[in-house]
Formats: sequence, structure tokens, C-alpha cells
Amino acid sequence: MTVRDATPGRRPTTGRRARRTALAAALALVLAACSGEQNALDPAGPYAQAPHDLIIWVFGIAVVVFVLVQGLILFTTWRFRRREGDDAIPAQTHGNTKLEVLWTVIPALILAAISVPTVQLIFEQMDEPEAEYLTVEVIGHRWWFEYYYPDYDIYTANEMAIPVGVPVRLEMTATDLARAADLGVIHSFWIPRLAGKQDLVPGHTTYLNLQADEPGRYLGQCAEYCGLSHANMRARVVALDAGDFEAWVADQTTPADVPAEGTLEARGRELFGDLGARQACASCHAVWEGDGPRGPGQGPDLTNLFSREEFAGAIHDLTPDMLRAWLANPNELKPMQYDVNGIGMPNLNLTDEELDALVAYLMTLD
Amino acid sequence: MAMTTTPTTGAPTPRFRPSSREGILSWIGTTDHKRIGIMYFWTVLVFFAFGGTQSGLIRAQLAQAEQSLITAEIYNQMFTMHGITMVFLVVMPFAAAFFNYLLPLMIGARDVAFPRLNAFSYWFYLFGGVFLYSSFLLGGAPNGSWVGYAPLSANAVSNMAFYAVGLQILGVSSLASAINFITTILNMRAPGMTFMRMPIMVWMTLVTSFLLLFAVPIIAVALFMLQFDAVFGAQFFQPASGGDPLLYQHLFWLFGHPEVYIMILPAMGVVSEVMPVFSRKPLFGYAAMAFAGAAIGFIGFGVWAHHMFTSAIGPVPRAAFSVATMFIAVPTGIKIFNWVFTMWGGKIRFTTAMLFSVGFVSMFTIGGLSGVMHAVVPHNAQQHDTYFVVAHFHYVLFGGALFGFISGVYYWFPKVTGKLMDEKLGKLHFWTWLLGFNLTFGPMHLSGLLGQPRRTAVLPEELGGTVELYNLLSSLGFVVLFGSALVFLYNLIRSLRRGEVSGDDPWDARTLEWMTATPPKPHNFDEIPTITARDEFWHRKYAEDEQHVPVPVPAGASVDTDEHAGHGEHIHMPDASVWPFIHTMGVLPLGYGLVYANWWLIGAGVVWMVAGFFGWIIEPLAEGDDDEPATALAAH
Amino acid sequence: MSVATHETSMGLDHRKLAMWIFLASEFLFFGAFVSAYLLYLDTTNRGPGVEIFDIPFTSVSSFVLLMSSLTMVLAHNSHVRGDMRGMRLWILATAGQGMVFLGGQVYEFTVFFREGLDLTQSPFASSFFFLTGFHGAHVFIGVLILLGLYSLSLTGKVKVGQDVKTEMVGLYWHFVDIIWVIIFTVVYLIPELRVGG
Amino acid sequence: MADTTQAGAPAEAEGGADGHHPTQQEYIRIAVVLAILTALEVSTYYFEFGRAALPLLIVLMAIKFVMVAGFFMHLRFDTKLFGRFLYTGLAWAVVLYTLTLLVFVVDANQ
Ligand code: HEA
Ligand code: HEA
Ligand code: HEC
Ligand code: CUA
Ligand SMILES: [Cu+2]
Repeated sequence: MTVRDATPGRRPTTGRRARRTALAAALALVLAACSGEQNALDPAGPYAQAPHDLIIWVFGIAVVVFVLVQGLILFTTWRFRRREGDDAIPAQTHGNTKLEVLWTVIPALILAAISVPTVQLIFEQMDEPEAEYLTVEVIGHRWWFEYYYPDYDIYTANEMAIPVGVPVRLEMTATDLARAADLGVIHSFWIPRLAGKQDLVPGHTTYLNLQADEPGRYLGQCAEYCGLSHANMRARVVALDAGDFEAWVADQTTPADVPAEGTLEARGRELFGDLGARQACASCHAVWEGDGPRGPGQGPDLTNLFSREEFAGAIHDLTPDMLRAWLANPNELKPMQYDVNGIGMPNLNLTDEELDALVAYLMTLD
Repeated sequence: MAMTTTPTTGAPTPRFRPSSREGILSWIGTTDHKRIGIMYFWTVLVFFAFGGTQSGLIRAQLAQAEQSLITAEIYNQMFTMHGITMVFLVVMPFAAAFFNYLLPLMIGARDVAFPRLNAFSYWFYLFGGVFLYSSFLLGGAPNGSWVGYAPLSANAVSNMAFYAVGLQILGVSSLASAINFITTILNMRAPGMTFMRMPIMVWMTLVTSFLLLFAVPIIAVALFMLQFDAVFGAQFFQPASGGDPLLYQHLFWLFGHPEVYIMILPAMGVVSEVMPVFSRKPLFGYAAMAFAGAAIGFIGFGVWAHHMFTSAIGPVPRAAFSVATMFIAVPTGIKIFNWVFTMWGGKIRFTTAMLFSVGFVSMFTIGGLSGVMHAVVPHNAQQHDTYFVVAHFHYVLFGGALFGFISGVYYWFPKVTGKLMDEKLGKLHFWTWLLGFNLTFGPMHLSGLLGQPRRTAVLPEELGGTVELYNLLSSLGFVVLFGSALVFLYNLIRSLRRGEVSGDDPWDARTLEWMTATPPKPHNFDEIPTITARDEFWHRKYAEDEQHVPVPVPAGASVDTDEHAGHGEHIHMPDASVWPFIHTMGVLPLGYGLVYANWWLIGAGVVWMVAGFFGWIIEPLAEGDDDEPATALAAH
Repeated sequence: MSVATHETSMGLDHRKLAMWIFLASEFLFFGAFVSAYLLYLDTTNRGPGVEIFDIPFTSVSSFVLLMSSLTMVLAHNSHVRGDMRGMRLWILATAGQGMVFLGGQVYEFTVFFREGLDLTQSPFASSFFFLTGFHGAHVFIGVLILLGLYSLSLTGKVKVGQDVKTEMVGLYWHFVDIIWVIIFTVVYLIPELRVGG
Repeated sequence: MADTTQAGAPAEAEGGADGHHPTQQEYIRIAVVLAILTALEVSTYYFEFGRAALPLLIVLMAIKFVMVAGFFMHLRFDTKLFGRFLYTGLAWAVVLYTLTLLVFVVDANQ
């Protein structure tokens, strides 16, 4: 698969742990931003770079103020400490208007200086990108992100593929039962290396621009507390070279294959559509086979499930074993509230035979 | 307790008044502002232990990546209750403890304007806290964060009904205190105590009370709406029927931002008292200090949306609120520099109280600077809801408010108890506190910028690589803080038992409260002093020569303990009353009724409170008091 | 001499001062309800909107509440003059008008309810019932206080020369009235302009 | 805030106007005016005032408000401080909530 090829082996490993042994000082760390896929100090696109440049500058001012004030405190407390046996009473100065005006005016000037570029950048960041851009619609659900590409009629979840060097404008809102505009709560979409965060508010549409300058896998996370599994609602952006992106689009717009009659996979497909007395997978998940339903229901669209690396809010690697464990007991892998308010995926009490068949079938979906 | 003595309307004189000054009943019935202040203090300590324990669980869970010591549900309850506890049950009532104890003493009054209302405030606070904590036993504590955003919290499935009702109760308590304190300050100053002669602590009490007065009603509305959405099916914040979640955010932060200044200004008041005394100089720039405080309060009302920069608001409000927010740094800066210059040229004595005050100025500045960084909107989108914000507000709240209050505890402990706190233990407390604090919250700046979001029950593995160390340091910091808190607690209890006797004026202090007996008598002053200057007490002790160098006045330091000077018989103090307590208890059935939509309980609570209120108003303030002599001043 | 009337720095009665302070904060309380109402004016969720109001009916009850302010001030006036019988009479008249107003509100709510407007219908409905309901709750408390004042004056707990007590109750009552002056215009009359009547 | 008021100098407070409280007749006259104003308000429901209706209603409301506060609540005869409280609260509420509603309106990104 093109997507996976484009981002080989970028899973976090213990290898990186060695790096954190050095306890770098705050200043050094902020200036020489260290790496990490979810690191706001390591921007990888213009919409992250501009705020970063601004804050570095503001941080510089803050450091100066910090050093000045703390230095002044240290000096004063040292210089004017009472020495043993000195019981004299110091002169009773009550104030000094000149000084006081000084430390009113100077901070005001500094702040005025900060606010000008701040205000400018606010508008720049929120305006529509000037260049041709790609639109992706984002819907926040408890607890996963859904993406829709109106230009290509593509549905996917948790992992968003974007072309490198092209601005992307996200159009975002939130609901829970897809498109039923019901029960949604606020989420926030945040890929630190590509852009700041923007909330997804039910009943509103919000916009966020982002752009990646290099191919790669950029990590992020829902950043507005959204209940039980807020911590397990992650987001990934996979930036692809133009060619790879085209291949990805082609793949995503191809319907799923129907497995050959009599195979385990076919049995899985059958179960997917009908679990007897239990709720069928198909009642919440769509698999597009060229006709029929398209797009997510209550759960993610699974047509191209195995084109993604992670699943369930991008908290687990998508492997057959993990998938099996998920189907056997979703709550075990990710706390959800299906029993309480119908949010999340239920435990369908699948038998081993059913699990084998379903996993085999799902593995054909790439 | 006498819950059964339901009042009978119209009874001429209630027979039920605790008259002794000892025993539990005397505390339940007390109307003495000093004893109420002491009750606030001990209650705060208990809740602080709860809130600290919750943060301990948080830190344990986050000490390493992908841990599951506690479930996500428990984690969410922990940080929610931690936030609520620290804000509403620790910092705010801590301020109330100081205000209560000190305000009348500092302005030369015998009590606050409404002593029974004052007791009412305390009991409402206590029952509000008990009510909130009872949720642990009744199916789960609130779990929607201390800001309780709708629609998440406006949902019957969440435990946030307890939050909505509990905070409502605490709000009533605060509002009553605010009205009480404003009236007291405006109306009960000793002769000669003009506004510009009031200690800064009193100024900050006044400003804080005004902030409460105007902010509490706003959150009251937000909470009512939340509560009715969650329990009674109202539609305020339900997007499905067109309700707008942003309305809740606006209402919450219209309260919430003034609230943060409600928490810091009292501590600034404390520091403004401590610094001059131990520098042996008057406060530098008194007028600027008073007005900067008022300015902070005023501007503080106009910046609320800086908590919503990443919400669904447009660029114009983002820009406007960004600029407004930044400019709060100006009056705050004035305060910082004035404190430093209070020390400048002084002879600084580094008692524990002074150390904590210096710590306040230093640590608060750090928190303030990260606050200004938050206000840079484009980058706020990176900082918002990360540990960088967590670092910011712990620096201003813990490094600010708590440092200030603890400074105040060391400073006024001798006034309250007549004993000095142990200085050796105090210094141990200070240095471990400072270390533990920075160890806990310093690294959070980094983990936040490196991408760690707040309110997450697990530290993700893939993030763990970069921020795990910082989280571990934070967790270690908690251990240091915990140890340090134990030192503090031990010091308090030890000093209470066998602390060195302090005398009336151990610090060579400047303000009125040190001029009376230690501990003060129930009526505070045998004779209400006439005020001729700011720092009245100091000026009675020292005169100034031409070069502003003070010279002791020979027999000037006469402390007001002279039995003969007072006209004991004329001092008429309010008697104890159990009615505030009885009245207040009705809030429990009312509260549970609202949470469980049980009209019987609601009805019972209302009837109880109305009956209790009647008992209250027909009981004279003091025995044999006709409540209002014909010469009533207000009438003519 | 009680603490409450101890000579004061500003020469003001504590209780009056406190009442005014309290009333100042009430604006922030009602203001939030009014804002929510204005925000949700058109958010009716396919249910009834402002056209449901019965302006003539509400005008009458508004008028009653307005006139109760007159009787309230007359009660205070009587009290100042030491005319306790007159004071009691006017107090009862005030409480009576308050109850008429409340009765009107209960009637209005029931009618709306039958026509499909209840708390859970829409954000508009919720904010309408909250705003008017919380105002109603204030009137209700006011009536309780008035009756309390009345009975205390019978038992001699409120006497000649203690007219501050009546004045305090009056301040609260008038305040509830001026809030209704605002509500009547902002909630009923102004939105009704658009409906065209 | 009356920050300049000297403690112990209740000069302003007494206002010296105590004796001039209105009489019963005056109160009744005020009530009659209020009644007329209310009738005028309600008339906007029956008659077409066009674009004048909104400002008219607001002005009438303000007049009624000030009259009740001024006469019935004695603001005109009491210390200025009380009025300051009342109108500060009112103004504060108007400013804050107007700003809030503005944020909903000035909203390019919703
Ligand atoms: C005591 C409480 C307190 C105090 C005093 C402050 C003070 C300030 N706060 Fe803070 N704040 C909180 C408590 C507090 N805050 C809390 C609890 C939250 C999080 C709520 C939540 O989401 O849960 C928060 C969140 C918060 C945010 C939102 C962050 C986000 O979630 O995205 C912002 C944004 O602007 C902010 C800004 C400020 C500013 C500018 C100040 C200023 O007042 C600071 C001014 C002080 C100084 C600047 C230092 C001294 C000045 C000088 C030495 C002069 C020279 C300085 C310069 C020229 C810069 N705060
Ligand atoms: C004044 C306020 C205050 C104070 C003092 C603290 C103190 C501490 N807080 Fe804070 N915290 C908040 C206010 C405060 N907090 C708020 C408002 C939030 C946001 C909540 C939300 O997101 O909704 C928050 C959130 C918060 C988080 C983020 C949680 C998350 O987002 O997931 C963390 C994480 O580490 C944390 C840690 C701590 C720690 C370790 C302390 C430590 O400093 C605590 C130290 C205390 C002790 C060690 C107590 C020991 C006491 C005793 C031993 C005395 C015993 C006495 C008797 C028995 C009588 N807090
Ligand atoms: C009641 C609705 C419902 C039913 C029935 C259901 N699911 Fe799900 N499913 C969900 C939801 C909701 C999620 C998203 C959970 C999350 O990540 O928070 C999900 C997630 C998944 C995922 C992970 C998708 C991704 O990309 O993250 C897979 C795979 C999956 N379901 C397969 C199945 C199969 C197979 C069945 C039938 C045996 C099934 N589901 C039945 C609701 C349902
Ligand atoms: Cu979605 Cu947090
Ligand atoms: Cu704020």
C-alpha cells in the first residue's frame, strides 16, 4: 500500500528514549527544538511555523523580563538583608512617582509591540489560503475523527492523507451518531507540527488551515476534553508526495472486493451483514462495494480499513491480533460507554469461529 | 444537634442560644468573625488534603507512559474534583479565612456588618463541600472538568449535576460574604480610617468582593442552565435543537476569568502586608498598589474569551481579547515592581513569612509571563489545553495564591494563637515547598510545548518518548510537596501546642490588628482607636525626623490592652445564634432534590430554609436587644 | 444598641447599603437570562415562537405589578408616619397584587404548555421560561417576605420607628418591578414588533 | 466607588433631603404617569409605529425604570452612593452582555 510505503517504520520505539537522558535547560530546549512527531516546537509547515516564529520572539521578551525581575529580586534581597545586630530602622520612603510611571509605561510599550504582529497573524492564519487548496471535512465523534474529501468522495477515519506542499483547509464540526446532529460534544483537532488546534463545536462549522512541507506521519490528539476516552482520541496526518497521494486517492475510490464464495472471508462478509439476533456490523459500519451504502454510520467506514496503520481512535496498531481482540471485547482496548449512552462500539459476544471469519474478511479491506 | 427545634413563627424570644465559649455548640452557634475565620482555615486544610490526594493519583498515573493504575473514569473524576476542590474549596475559602479574621481588626471594627450572615456563609461553604464530596458515595463524582463545558456536562449520563448544584451552593456563600464585606468596609471603619488609610489587604478585600458580587450571578445562571439541561430536559446547550454550546463557555468564563483574580488579589493583599513589616519600610507606592488592584479587577472582567481562542469565535474577537488580555500585565507589573521596591533600601528580616512573600513575587512572575504567552493567539492554538497551560495556572495559583496565603499563615499565626510558629521547621517547609513546587510544575512547561494535552488519562506511548522524563519529574515533585505539606502540618500543630509565646507585637508591625490584645478579645478593641495615619500602629510607635528616619516614640507603643481604658459595659456584641446553621442545613435536601429531580426533597428543603430563616429574623441579634432603637440612625 | 445600627462610617444603615449592593449584582443575574433569550429568539426548534404571546393579557398583569409598587411605597409612607394600620393594609394590597401577577403567570404558562411550548421544546422555550420563571420566583419570595412583614408587624416585632424594615422590603419589591419593566419591553413588546400586530 | 468620602463624615449621606419625601398624593400622581406610559407602550402592539416603535419602546422603558427607581426607591432623596450601585450594576451588565452577544454576531469562523 502506498500509504504505508510512504511512512516506513515511524512508530515510536524505545530507541528514542536514549535521547531524553540529557536534561536540557529550558531555554536551550525551546530554541533548539527537539524532535518528536507531536512536538509543537518543531513545526513542519507554514501554518505552524508562523506562530512558532512569533512566540519565539515573545518568549525572548519574556526571558528578558524574567531575568530582569528575578535578578532584581535576588539583588534586592541580598543587598538589603538585615545584618546581625543591625537594629536601625531604614528611611521610610513612600514611593517615587517617576519610577512608578516608568514601570507602567515600559511594559505597556512592550505589550503594544507584541500585540501588533499578534493581531496581524490572527487574521492571516484564519483566512482562506491564497493558493489552490484541498478541502477535507472533519467530524469529531466520541472518540474518533471522521474525514470526508468532497473533491474525491472519499471517507476515512483517524488517519488523514494529504498531499505535500498543498494547503489543506479543514471544515470541521462534531456530532456523535454520524450526521444525526445529535448528542455531539466539543472536540479539538490538533496536529502540533502542522498547525495549532481548532475546536470542533456541534452546531458550528470551524475552519483550520494546515500544510506539510515534507512527507511523513504527523501525530496529534483531540485536545478538548470530550469525556471518558478523550485520552484515546488521536489523530494522524499522513503527508504524501504528489504521486503517492494520487495512488492513495485511486485506492480509496476503488470499491472493496467481494470475497470468493465458500471462503472464510466470504463467511466473514456474511457475518458482517447479519449476526442474527445481535446487531450487525453493517448497521454501524459501511463497506462500499461499488453500490450500496457509502460513508460511515455510527462507526468508521471500513472500506479501506487496512490502508490505515492504526485503529480505534489511532491508539492501537492495526494488526490481525489486535483487531481480533478488539472485536472480542472493544471496551478492553478502549473504554467506551456503549451500555450507558450508546457511545462507542458494543461487545457483540462473538464466538471464536465468528472472530476468525470476521478478521479474515476485514483483512481483505485495503 | 438541635435540628428538631423547628421555629414557631412569632415566638417572642428564642430560648435557644449557646452561651458558653467552649464546646462544639459554641462553634456551631458562633457569630464571632475571628472564630468563623478559624473554622474556615481548618476546613480549608482538610479539603487541601483531599485535593492534594487527588493530584497524587493524577501524578501516579502519569508518572510513566501507558500506565493504568486507575481507570479512565476514575482519572476523569480525580482531575475534575482536584480542580473544583482547589479552586472553590481551598483557595477561595482560604481568602475568606483571612478576610474574616482580619477585616474588622484592620479597620478597627468590632465585627463584620452582619455577623449571622457571616456564619451563614461559612455553613453554606461547608455544606457545599460536603455535598460535592458525597457524590463519591452516590454513584460517582463529577467528571466533566472544573469548567464543566456543555454539552458534555449537560448530559444526564455525566455526574455533573452534582457539580452544578454544588457550585451553586458555594456561590451563594461567596455572594453573601461579598455583600457582608463590602458593607463592612464602607460602613464600619474606625473614625479617621479613610479609604486611603486602609491597609492594602482591606483594599484587596473590597476589590475581591466586588468581583464576586458581579461574577457569581453569572455562573449561577450558567449552572442553572446546565443543571436544567442535564436533569429537567431544558435545551439551552443542546445542539440538536439549536442550542449553542458557546453560550455556556461565555457565561462560564465571564465568571471564570474574574474568578482567577478573585483568587490572586487576596494573596496580593497578604503580601502587601507582610513585605513592609519585614523590610521595616512602608509599602512602596501605596496609592498605585490600591488602584492597580482595582484596575486588575476592572480589566479582568473584559478578557474572558481568552479561554476560548480555539473555540468557534472569529478573528475579530480573538484579536480584541488578545490585546485586552495582554494589558493586564501592566497593572500587575506595577504591583510586582512596587513590592520589590518596598524591599529596596530596607532591612529585610527573612522570617518564614517573608520568604513565602518573596517566593510569591518570584513565582507569580513566572506564571504571569506564561499568561502573556497564552495571549499570543496564533500560538495559543498550540498551548491551549496542554500542560503548558497547566504549568501557567499552577504557577499563578500555587506559586501565587498559595504562597501568599501560607505567608499570611506564618505572619498572623501569633496574632490568632499568641504563639510563634517554629522558624526552623518553617524554613524547612519553605525550601522544600519551593523545590517541590518547581519540580512539579516547571517541567510541565516543556511537556506541554512538546505536545502533551491536559485531561488525558494516559500518557501515550508515542508521546512518552519525549515527555516521559518530565512527567516523572513532576510526579517526584509531588512527593516532595507532600512531605513538605506534612512538615507544615506538624509545625502548625506543634506550635499550637507548645509554640514560643509571641507577645502582642512580635514583628514590630504596622497595622491596627497588632494594636490590640493577642489573641484578640471577642470585641476586638476595648476602645475603638481613632486613626490619624496610614500604618497607624507604626506611627504610634515611631515618629519620623526630617530625613524620614523613624525614631521610637518613648511610651508610644501602648498596646490597647488596658482594661481601664475601655468601657466594658457599653460594648454590646452580637450573641451566638444557631439559626444560620439550622437554616443552612436545609440546603442539603434541596440540593439532592435538584440532582435527583425529586420534588419532595426540593419542597422539604425550601420549607426548611424558609422556616429557618424565620427563626433567624425573629431572633434579636443580641439578647434583650430590640433590634432597633427608636433613634435608629438610618430613619432620620 | 445593636451592632447593626452602630454609628457607621458613612452614616448609612447597614441593611439598606447591603440591599443596594445585592440589587446591583442582580442585574448580572437577570442580564444573563435576557442575553440567552435574545440569542435564542429564533431558535424555536419548529415549535412555537414569540407569536404565542398574548400581549393584552400580559399587559394587564404587568400593569398590576407596576401598581403594586405604588401600594408598596404607600405602605412605607404610612409606616414612616407611624400609621401601622395603613401600613398593614398597603402591605396586604401589595402582596395581593403580587399574587395576582403570579396567578397570571401560572395561567400564561399553562396556556403555553397546552399550545406546545414547554421547557424542553426548544432553546427559545427554555430561555423564555427561565427568564420569566426566575422573575416569578423573585416575586414569590417577595410575597413571602411581605406576608412575613405583615405578621411580624402584628406580633410587635416590627413597630413604629422601624420603617427601615418596610423600606428594605420595598427596595426589593420595586427592584423586582423594574426588572419586569425591562422584561415586558424586551421579551414581549419588542419581539412582537416583528410579528406585526 | 465613593473613595473620597471621609470616614466619620456622613455629610453626603444624609443628603439633607429626608423631609422632602413625596407625599401620598405625589406618589399617586407618579403612578398615574407610569400607567399612561405603560398604555403608550402597549399601544405599539395595536398601532403601526413603523421604525419609531423600537426607539420609542426603549425610551419608555428607560423612563419607567428611572421613575420607579428615583421616586419609589427613593434614589432621588437618598445618598448618591445607592444610585451609583444600582446604575453601576446595570451598566456593567449591559456592557458585558452586549459584548458577549457581539461575539456571536462578529463571527467569521463559525
Ligand atoms: C490566580 C490565577 C490566575 C492569574 C492571576 C492569571 C493571570 C493571567 N492569565 Fe491565566 N489562567 C488561570 C489562572 C490565572 N491566570 C487558570 C486557572 C487558567 C486555566 C483555566 C482552565 O482552562 O482550566 C488560566 C488560563 C489562561 C489563559 C488561557 C489558556 C488556554 O487555555 O488557552 C490565558 C490566555 O490568555 C491566560 C492569561 C493570563 C494573563 C495574561 C494573566 C496576567 O494577569 C498575568 C500578568 C502578570 C505578569 C505578566 C507578570 C508580572 C508583570 C511584569 C513583571 C511586568 C512586565 C511584563 C511584561 C512586559 C510582559 N490564562
Ligand atoms: C489552587 C489551585 C491548585 C493547587 C494548589 C493545585 C495543586 C496541585 N496540582 Fe492541580 N489543578 C488545579 C488547581 C490546583 N492544583 C486546577 C484548577 C486544575 C484543572 C482541573 C481541570 O482540568 O478541570 C488542576 C489540574 C492539575 C493537573 C492536570 C490534570 C489533567 O489535566 O489531567 C495536574 C497534573 O499533574 C495537577 C497536579 C497538581 C499537583 C501535583 C498539585 C500539588 O501541588 C498538590 C500538593 C498538595 C498536597 C501534597 C497536599 C498535602 C496535604 C497534606 C499532607 C495536609 C494534610 C492535612 C490534613 C490531613 C488536615 N493539577
Ligand atoms: C453500535 C454500533 C457498532 C456496531 C454494531 C459495530 N461497531 Fe465497530 N465501531 C463502532 C464505533 C462507534 C467505532 C469507533 C470506536 C472508536 O474508535 O472510538 C467502531 C470501530 C470499529 C473498528 C475500528 C475502525 C477504525 O478505523 O478505527 C473496526 C475494525 C470495527 N469497529 C469493526 C466492527 C465489526 C467487525 C463489527 C461487527 C462484528 C462492528 N464493528 C460492530 C460502532 C459499532
Ligand atoms: Cu475528543 Cu477529546
Ligand atoms: Cu483567564
